Amino acid sequence: MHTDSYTSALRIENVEKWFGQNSALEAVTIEVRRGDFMVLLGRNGAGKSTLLRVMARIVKPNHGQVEICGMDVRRNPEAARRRLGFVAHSSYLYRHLTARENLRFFTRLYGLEDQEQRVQAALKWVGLEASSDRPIVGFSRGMQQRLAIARATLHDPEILLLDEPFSGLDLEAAELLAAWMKRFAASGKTILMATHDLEHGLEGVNRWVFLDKGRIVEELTGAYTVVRDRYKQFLRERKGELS
Amino acid sequence: MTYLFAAYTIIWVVLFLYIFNLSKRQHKFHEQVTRLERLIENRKKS
Amino acid sequence: MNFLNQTAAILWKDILTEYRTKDALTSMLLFGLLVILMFHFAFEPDSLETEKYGPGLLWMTFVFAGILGMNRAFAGERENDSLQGLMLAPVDWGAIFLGKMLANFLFMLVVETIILLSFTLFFNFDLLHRLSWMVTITLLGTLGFASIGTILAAISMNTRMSDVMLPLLLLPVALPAVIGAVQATAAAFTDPPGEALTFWVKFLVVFNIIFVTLPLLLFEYVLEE
Amino acid sequence: MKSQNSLAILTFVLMLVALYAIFIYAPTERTMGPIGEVQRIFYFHVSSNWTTFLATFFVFLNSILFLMRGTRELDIRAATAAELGTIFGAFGLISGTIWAKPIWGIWWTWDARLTSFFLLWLILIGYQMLRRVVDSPGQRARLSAVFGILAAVDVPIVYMANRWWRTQHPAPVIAGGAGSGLDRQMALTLCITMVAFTVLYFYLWKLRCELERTGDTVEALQRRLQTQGLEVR
Repeated sequence: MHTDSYTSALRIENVEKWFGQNSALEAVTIEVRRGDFMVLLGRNGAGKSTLLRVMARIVKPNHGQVEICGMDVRRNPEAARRRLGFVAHSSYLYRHLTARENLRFFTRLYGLEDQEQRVQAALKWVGLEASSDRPIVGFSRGMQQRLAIARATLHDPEILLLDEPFSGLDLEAAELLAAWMKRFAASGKTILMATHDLEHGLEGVNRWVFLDKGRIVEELTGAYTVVRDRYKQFLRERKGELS
Repeated sequence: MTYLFAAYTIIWVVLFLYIFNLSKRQHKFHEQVTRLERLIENRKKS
Repeated sequence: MNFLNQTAAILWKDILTEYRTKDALTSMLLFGLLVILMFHFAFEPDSLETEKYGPGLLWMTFVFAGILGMNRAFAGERENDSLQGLMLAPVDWGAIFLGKMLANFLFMLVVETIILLSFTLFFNFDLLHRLSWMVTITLLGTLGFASIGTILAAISMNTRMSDVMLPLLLLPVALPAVIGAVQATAAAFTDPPGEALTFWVKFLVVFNIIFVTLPLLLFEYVLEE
Repeated sequence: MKSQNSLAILTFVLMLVALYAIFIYAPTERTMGPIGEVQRIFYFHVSSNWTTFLATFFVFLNSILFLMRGTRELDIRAATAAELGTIFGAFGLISGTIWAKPIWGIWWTWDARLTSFFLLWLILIGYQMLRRVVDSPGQRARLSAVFGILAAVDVPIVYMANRWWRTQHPAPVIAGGAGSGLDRQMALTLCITMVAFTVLYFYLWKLRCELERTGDTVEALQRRLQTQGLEVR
């Protein structure tokens, strides 16, 4: 395990991103310290998922500085990504491969040691041992998402980036994800989640950020209930406007 | 001789059509720019 | 070392998926055999003509079957956004290209061997005569084609009409490889192998060097958003 | 706008000089007998081919610069260079075929240089097709830059492959450039026409880039109005 000393898990400084003429992110500066559990709230198209993808360096910002665990993402994207676990709406899995083959592929891709044990442990943990040797094309959405979570934990990431992970999940998978997030946060690691559903996985969140039109509008650190009312008001203020 | 004439006329005609098309579009865009700027201007004032 | 592991992982994944579904292989093979049938009906070549047009017909079949394969090159990656999954991994994006390219290259070789055998069957092509040359030429020609095809498949994947765009972009750019391969095959089949044979094989080698390294360098710009 | 007008005048003057040189100054080709006059197409044919290569080179150059710096200006230059490449390519093909009919008796010969040039033209059209079918502007610029580089590197190889395949083209007259096989006056005329075409190319290129930039400003203004919730005609 590489527990190195870094205080700021994720730091981005006035990041700009345009897709052609319209701007997705405008002068965004955030610092997520180690152990923080931050949630990005905002309407669709406010720039939440673009922000996450800029951090994971699958989207190159037009301007700005991105650092993960103190490392500049531009200079060594691979080392930075090794520390990130990314769970999104889509599962990134290969339909025609079995659950075990999918996990084995990712352990090999990530160049991890003792691959078999990791795959076995991950399958056991998400409860997919029984159907680990059938192509996942037959899996339900919940089972696929559980496998996607297993995939994201194979390489013991320091930071968890979640992009609307709960959308389309059945109850069982949602509970598993929430439980895992809780344990992940409890172990002193960092989580950054973009969501607009206020029901799931929000215990232990210590920082809330509101995003609109690619800009950070407000940051709160209050209790969940306080934040929820403020967020509803935040949405009402922007009813009719283009996102 | 007709071949010589044909070759040059085709090229010159196409060239002039292209230049004419370019300047027409440029003019149209230019007009739009001024109109939009005026629109924004009096929006700001009111 | 890591780069090779990553490429091997992607290659292994593609081979396994193909082994399980056999989509690409069957469609490419079927298409190739249909093209041969078409040649037969279109030209009704007697033995003299097959001698002369054989190499051309052969490589035309390879090219068309190859384009079909290339169109499906990133189909697996499009489901479940798996391409983004690869990009998220701590992987040099060149390895993604090399893995996919070698997979396409392999599938084309499998189909080409079967087509080559059926060519000898249908047009009694005297293959064994020059087998070693034939193998080198096919390897070189297909590698260059697969390399350009893979990066152009990745490019046309983001367009609205990807299955039309790929051949449109691929055929002109990959033409020198086809010319080289056809000329080399023709030279290989003249009785004392024509002195053009070594020349065209060298041409193919140079072509491959350029058109494997260049896409490797450019591939990250194709993936980047 | 001043520099644009002076370029326009320069182009116009050079074109006139070129036309004068082609039709009056250059001697008639004696060896082709009565149809010697038609040889005068040669000047336009070679000049438009040259300009097409120039355009392709600029597509290549701007594509590389774009991948390094990523500014919209470079993307505009690459795209407009390709468009001009297709137009001058068409001129080259038209004049080539019209010239081939009287002297070789056929409209089109699959000769190495003509075929390679035709292929270059198809590649440029492919480039523009690619730009039209990619929706997001950022991706369109990047993907066409990558294809621009691949295609431009491919062009000389296509020429070499075709040439070694076989060639009928009167290579010494053309390949030798102005010097070999051309008498002094013809060579001078060719130079003048080439320079005139090059200047014409730069003039059109400037005009076309200007058009793209104004188009962008219109779009930007419309977007600003939209975000202020106004109806935009």
